[in-house]
Amino acid sequence: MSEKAKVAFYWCASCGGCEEAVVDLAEKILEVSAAVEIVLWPVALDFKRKDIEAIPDGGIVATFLNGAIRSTEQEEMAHLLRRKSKVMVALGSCSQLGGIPGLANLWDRSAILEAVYKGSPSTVNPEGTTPQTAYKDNGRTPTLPMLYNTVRTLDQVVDVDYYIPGCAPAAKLVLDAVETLLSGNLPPKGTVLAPDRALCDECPRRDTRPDKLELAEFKRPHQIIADPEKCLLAQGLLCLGPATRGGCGGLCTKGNMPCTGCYGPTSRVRDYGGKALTALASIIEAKDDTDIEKVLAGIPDPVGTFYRYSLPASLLKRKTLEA
Amino acid sequence: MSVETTPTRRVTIDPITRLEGHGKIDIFLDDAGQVERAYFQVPELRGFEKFAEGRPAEDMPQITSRICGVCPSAHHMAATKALDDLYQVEPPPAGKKIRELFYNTFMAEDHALHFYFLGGPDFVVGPNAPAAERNVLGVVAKVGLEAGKKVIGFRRKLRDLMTLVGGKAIHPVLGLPGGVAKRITKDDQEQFRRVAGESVDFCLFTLDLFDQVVLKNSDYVNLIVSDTYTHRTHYMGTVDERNRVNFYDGKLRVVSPEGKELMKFPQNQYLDYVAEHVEPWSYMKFCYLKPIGWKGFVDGADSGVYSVAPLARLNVSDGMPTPLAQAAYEQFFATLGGKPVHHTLALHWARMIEMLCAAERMKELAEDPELTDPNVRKLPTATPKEGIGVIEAPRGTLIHHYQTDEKGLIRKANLIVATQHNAARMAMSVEKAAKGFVTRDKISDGVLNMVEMAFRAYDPCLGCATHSLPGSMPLFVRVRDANGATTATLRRDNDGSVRRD
Amino acid sequence: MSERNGIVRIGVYVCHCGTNIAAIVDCKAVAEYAGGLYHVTVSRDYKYLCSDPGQELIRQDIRDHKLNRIVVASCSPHLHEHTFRTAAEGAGLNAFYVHMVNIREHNSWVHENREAATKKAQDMVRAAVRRVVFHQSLEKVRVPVHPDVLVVGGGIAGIHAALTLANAGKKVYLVERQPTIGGHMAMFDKTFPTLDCAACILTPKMSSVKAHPNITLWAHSDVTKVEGYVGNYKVEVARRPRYINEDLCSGCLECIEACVYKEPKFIDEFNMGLGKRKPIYIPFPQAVPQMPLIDIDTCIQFKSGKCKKTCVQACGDRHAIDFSQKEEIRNIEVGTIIMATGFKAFDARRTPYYGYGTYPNVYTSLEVERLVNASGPTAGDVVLRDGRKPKTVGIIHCVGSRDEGTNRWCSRVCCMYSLKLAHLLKEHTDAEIFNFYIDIRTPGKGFEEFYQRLLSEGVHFIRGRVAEVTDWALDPTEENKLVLRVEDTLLGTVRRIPVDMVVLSVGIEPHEDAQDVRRLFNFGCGSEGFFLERHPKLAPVSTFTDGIFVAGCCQGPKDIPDTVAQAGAAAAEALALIDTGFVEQEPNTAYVIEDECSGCKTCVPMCPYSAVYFNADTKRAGIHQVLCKGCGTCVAACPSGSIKQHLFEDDQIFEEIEGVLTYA
Amino acid sequence: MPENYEPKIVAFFCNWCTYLAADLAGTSRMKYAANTRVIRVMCSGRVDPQFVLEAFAKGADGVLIGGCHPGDCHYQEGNYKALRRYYLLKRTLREMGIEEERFRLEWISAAEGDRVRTVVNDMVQKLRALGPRKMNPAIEPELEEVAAS
Repeated sequence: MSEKAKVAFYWCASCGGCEEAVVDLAEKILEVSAAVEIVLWPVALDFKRKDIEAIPDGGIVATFLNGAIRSTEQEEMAHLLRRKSKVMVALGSCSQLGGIPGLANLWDRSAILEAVYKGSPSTVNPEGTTPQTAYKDNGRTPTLPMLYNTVRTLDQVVDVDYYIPGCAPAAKLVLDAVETLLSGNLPPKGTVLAPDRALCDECPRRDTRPDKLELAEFKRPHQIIADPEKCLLAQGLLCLGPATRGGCGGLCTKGNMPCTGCYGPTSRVRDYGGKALTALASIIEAKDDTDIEKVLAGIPDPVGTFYRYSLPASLLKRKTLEA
Repeated sequence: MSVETTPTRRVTIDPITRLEGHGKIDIFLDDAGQVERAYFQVPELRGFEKFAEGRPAEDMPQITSRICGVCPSAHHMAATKALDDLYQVEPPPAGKKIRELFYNTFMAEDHALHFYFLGGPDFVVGPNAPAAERNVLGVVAKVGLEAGKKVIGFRRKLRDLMTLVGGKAIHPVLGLPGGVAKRITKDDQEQFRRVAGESVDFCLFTLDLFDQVVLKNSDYVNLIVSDTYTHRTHYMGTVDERNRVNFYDGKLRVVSPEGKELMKFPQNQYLDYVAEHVEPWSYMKFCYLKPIGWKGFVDGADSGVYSVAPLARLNVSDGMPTPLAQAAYEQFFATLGGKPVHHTLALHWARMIEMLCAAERMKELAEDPELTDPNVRKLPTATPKEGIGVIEAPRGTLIHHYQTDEKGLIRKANLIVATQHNAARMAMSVEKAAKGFVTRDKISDGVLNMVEMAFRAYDPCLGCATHSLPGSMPLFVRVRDANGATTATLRRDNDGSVRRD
Repeated sequence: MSERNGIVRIGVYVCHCGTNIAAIVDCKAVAEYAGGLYHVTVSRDYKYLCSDPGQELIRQDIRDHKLNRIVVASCSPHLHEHTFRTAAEGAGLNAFYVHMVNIREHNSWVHENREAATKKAQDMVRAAVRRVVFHQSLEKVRVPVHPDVLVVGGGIAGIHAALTLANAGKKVYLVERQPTIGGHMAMFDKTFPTLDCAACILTPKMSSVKAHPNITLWAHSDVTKVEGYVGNYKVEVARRPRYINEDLCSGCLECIEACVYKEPKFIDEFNMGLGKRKPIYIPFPQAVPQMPLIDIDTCIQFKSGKCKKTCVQACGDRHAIDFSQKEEIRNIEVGTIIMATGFKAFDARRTPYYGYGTYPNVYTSLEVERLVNASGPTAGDVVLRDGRKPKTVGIIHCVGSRDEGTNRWCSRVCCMYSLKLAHLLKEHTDAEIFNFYIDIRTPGKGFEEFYQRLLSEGVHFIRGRVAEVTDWALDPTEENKLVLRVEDTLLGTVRRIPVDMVVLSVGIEPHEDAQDVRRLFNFGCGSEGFFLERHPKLAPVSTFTDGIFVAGCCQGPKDIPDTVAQAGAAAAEALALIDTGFVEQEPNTAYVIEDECSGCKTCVPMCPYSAVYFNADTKRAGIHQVLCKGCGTCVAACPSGSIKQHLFEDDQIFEEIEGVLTYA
Repeated sequence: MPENYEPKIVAFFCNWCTYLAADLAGTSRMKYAANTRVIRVMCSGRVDPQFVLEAFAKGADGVLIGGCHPGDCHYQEGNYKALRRYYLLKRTLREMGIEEERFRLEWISAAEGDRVRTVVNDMVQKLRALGPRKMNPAIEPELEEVAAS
């Protein structure tokens, strides 16, 4: 056992889909578990923080951490695991880019508590109670951890060596990553362990996109019956495949739905949203201001569309709020 | 949620409160060393209700599925149904059938996951067996490698089918107002037909296994019917027009602790019947029956506390929609002394019966010739305003409720998930167990194990509960004396193992 | 980054430009500041960097300090980028390691606060220093220039340009839309201010065009397609059928004589409809090519097929007449193109208050040119449409010029030709002539003198814009007259002037299809539609499209001398290119990193020059380096960052952005 | 707002029009505010939305893009590409809490030196009125909350 390479899995603000991706290795999971010693996996195994601390710094070959950083606890665990691990791998969109929980960066903590505990129509809360980090209940003080105002990516908190993109990551990417790390010949630091070409390269519909595609209007998925063969962008749907890293094999487009960009940008791009935006805006037909505005009405939610998975990783990182 | 585990196990003792990350219990003792109060807490929140604001409604099925990676399909489908309501559009027959087929496939898969990977091991391998064996590999060892491979393979096949229809098994993309994004081809249908058949056999095999290992073991049965794990509360679940269990659609039915129908209402009237209560010591809100009101954490007919999930669904229904499941249903109530069954641990059995039901439904739908009709979607024409979608998630009733502007952008979203309906009852189970067994001088593993088992049976999805964290959370229990000093702590992890300090 | 780009050694040079910069920007402080920046080896300020010693200073530093990047903070790169690149090359450093910071035009000349200006200069220098680190060695792209030239338009401009080039031994294709060359000038009678006969000076040039061995003249033809780029244009020309075989026709014109129509009875375009012609005709006696053409709308053979074809008999065994002639497509390759497509006379119907088209005796200036012309419809005899000889004539200036309602601009020639027509009409009819003007503009050699001469000839000049022309008589003197109502702004009274004849001095407009034409050739147009020169002063006959030049009124209103001068200039520009034999292009082209490209095709429609293409075999995009003009639009569009641009790499621009914003 | 607040404007000027117009403003000795920092591009169509985002991320108070008038683009239609991106980016920025006045696209031909002056002065004056960019809420929780949890 102790001969085996130590590997750790941990989660922060995430949905657990990344773990499911690992479970989806199905039979292969037995091979993996045979090859490594998993020293930490809260979702699956018991562990003691003491045990992790007992491991000498760098004693863990690789930690796969999924989820964004949202609370004091998550940040502390990230630091501990970074210290103990030779290699830190950000697993999945939330950890790499902030993910959908990163949309919280359009507000601050108080706005979210307000919506959940006071704004909800089914909530009966006349006293306006909200959860307290330290609640005094005659002598007893049950506590809750503290949520940050801003969701951060893992590499905004600790040094990250590699990334596995996707919401959820393709099981195969996880498997390949594990094998790569065990193989010993590591790729350059900062590498995203997935193809570095945009999704179109893998999309069966690519050849149906006209060489010179210009759009008169954008369509929302519920407004048309999409042709199952033709390029979705050519049908006016907001497909972000051209701006999004491949690696999933085009699962969504095979499901006849446009790519929403969960694999994030390629290595050459600094701001995913900026490039996704240019991919669409550049091919609009309209020339005059009002016509252009009309076409753009077909993109009712730019930030939610272009930064759905990457707001915390974007150049602006979060919405600027009124002082 | 839980996944594969390795033979290595460690004792987890963790005195550091920052690691209370995933759900915890604070037990406070009085001067006499008796339990004064036990808090069952959920310590995180992501606030999807807020993220939803400003997003296009049609993106909700994909955005809300990120609430939970274990049951994304449940959120996806609830959101999709909410869109039907929002745009006042009914899917064409094939569209509806594809949704149901996909959903029942998911139900079977998820229930199997819980039984074999999460809750099951305790029973199959045995509660007192070494923790190292209380996991899926232990199950494999117990039932034999062949059967074990069958278990893992069965789940993979179902996931593959879900990918085939839904694009992705984790965070699917098939749901749109008025139907689904993609039709089913003859070849697809053929695959479904094949796997559906196998699934029914597999579910029967599983029920038989449960019968062999659990029901034939009087210790287990006594445990199940013991008072500790019994709460006389209301139950809620969705039933079809003949009051049979239906996961995808129907009316919501509430029965009293005596099993009498108390309420029956269309899903979109939930606001008149269900309300949420806020406690300052947990991020999770606690549901109760609005007409009765919040009377605190107490059971009985006068309390608004109720529960959902497999046991509740069986309790509120007059039967199962499929023959084999119906037979199992009858055996269930015959064995446990008639309806309603108040024994929390009976949830495991109820779950098996539902899994069989889902597999049978799959088979029916897979054989339906209409399934391959290319017309799978009706384009909406109405101006959106408000939409409510309700579905029976594996862990119970799931409610999505959206209000939008005329462009279909979300103004307000309200989400009530299975575990919230159960939250109050769970807190009671935990406190009851704690009060019943824990004292200053008597904090044994066994005792804490009892506490923990009361909790686990619900297969709670606290991730859903706070729209924050995944799967069924590890649980952290801490016992503090009158001065607030920690006298003992204990962790309960997803696989169900309990460790104490 | 220095590792990535080798050891970077930057030299920074801040120019005082005498006091031009130094008076506002503290050049010393800027140089000192730059000296402290990462990678900067040498930093100096100097009085005149563009001077020889200034350039030598840079060269010396490159040699002494092994500098491999140069930042020059001085004037606009449009002025001296070439200078400093050459200087660097002189010391063996690749020209493209040099970057300029504009601290004169963009700074010292537009700011007053020394502190703010100096701070701005420092920011800009810091940005440049960060930028040059990412510069790379580049080679200029050399493109050979095809020696043949295309001249579009056979007016005086086209004719002069064609002859100039042909005489210099270059092969020229002259394409004219009309059946004859000569353009508007051929319609004029005399030319101002010298009053020499237009035909006398034009027709010899016309015939030498036809005769010139180096000129291929294609009249009655249109340019239908233009592809390629400077030095290498591929042009398609459609030759419309005239139903006369050019090689067989001897130009004897007997066919016209012999036409079944004994008398001409169809509108004669050349004479502005004042005369008549036959279905088979020659536009005017001196037309070139000297050859008839058949108007199929009026020719009986074409209409009914039942004509005696007396023309064919007349032509006899030459068999030059060919009713079955079809349009012919010619494809040619040229290195340069001269646009000389001329202008359109303003349509007087757009000023209905002057009664053109309503009152027969209201004429346009061009019509009068034909009326007074000896070879015109009336053989120079000025008779009105009602047969009378005019005793009084009113000439209205600025019709369709200097007018918010029609065209804002001054057409430059109207004043002078109005004076000319006044003189000629007086000469032909001895009528009393009234000129109605806003201002008299005579900015040209001998122009003012000509104006004085007219005044002495007793022509009346009334300052004021004519309000309307009517035939309403208020008193007997106005009966059977056209009355011009005008405010005499000198007398300050409204006057009514009755006349027999009104002449509208119509202005100069771009052709209706000017926009289509410039798009066909792909160069710029001003908002009013005249072709846009590259620089109003320094490059008046160049366009922003290399290898395409403009001459004459297609670029803007002008008189014959200016037109001819421009034509010569355009020819000279073309010659310069041809004789150099090649053009050097700025190597700022975009390029695709094939291995990174996903083949999403977003870039393909970005390129107006079809430089970006999708390779169906490799499923990747590619860019033809010679076709790329370096705009970078495809680079900004590439969603996966797989297209890059020399001299404007993303990294370089990001460094500039961060450079100007870093507070230091 | 600080007494001596001077907004910083990153300006992307097309080489063929606005950059030349700025040169012309210089040769004509027109005076305008010293708040712009001009970055030369060959065409407004080269301006990648990332450049604008980077500028704002690095603390620019405003971003100005100068291109050729519609129909006059030196590369025929690059300015239209810029225009389309501008409108979408402007809306995106607005939703990210960046005021509209902070991001401008102007058509300024090589002949319009005076327009450079008026546009820059106008923008500087508007940005002064707006004041410095607002601060984001702190990532860190309030101290007592840390203590509590």
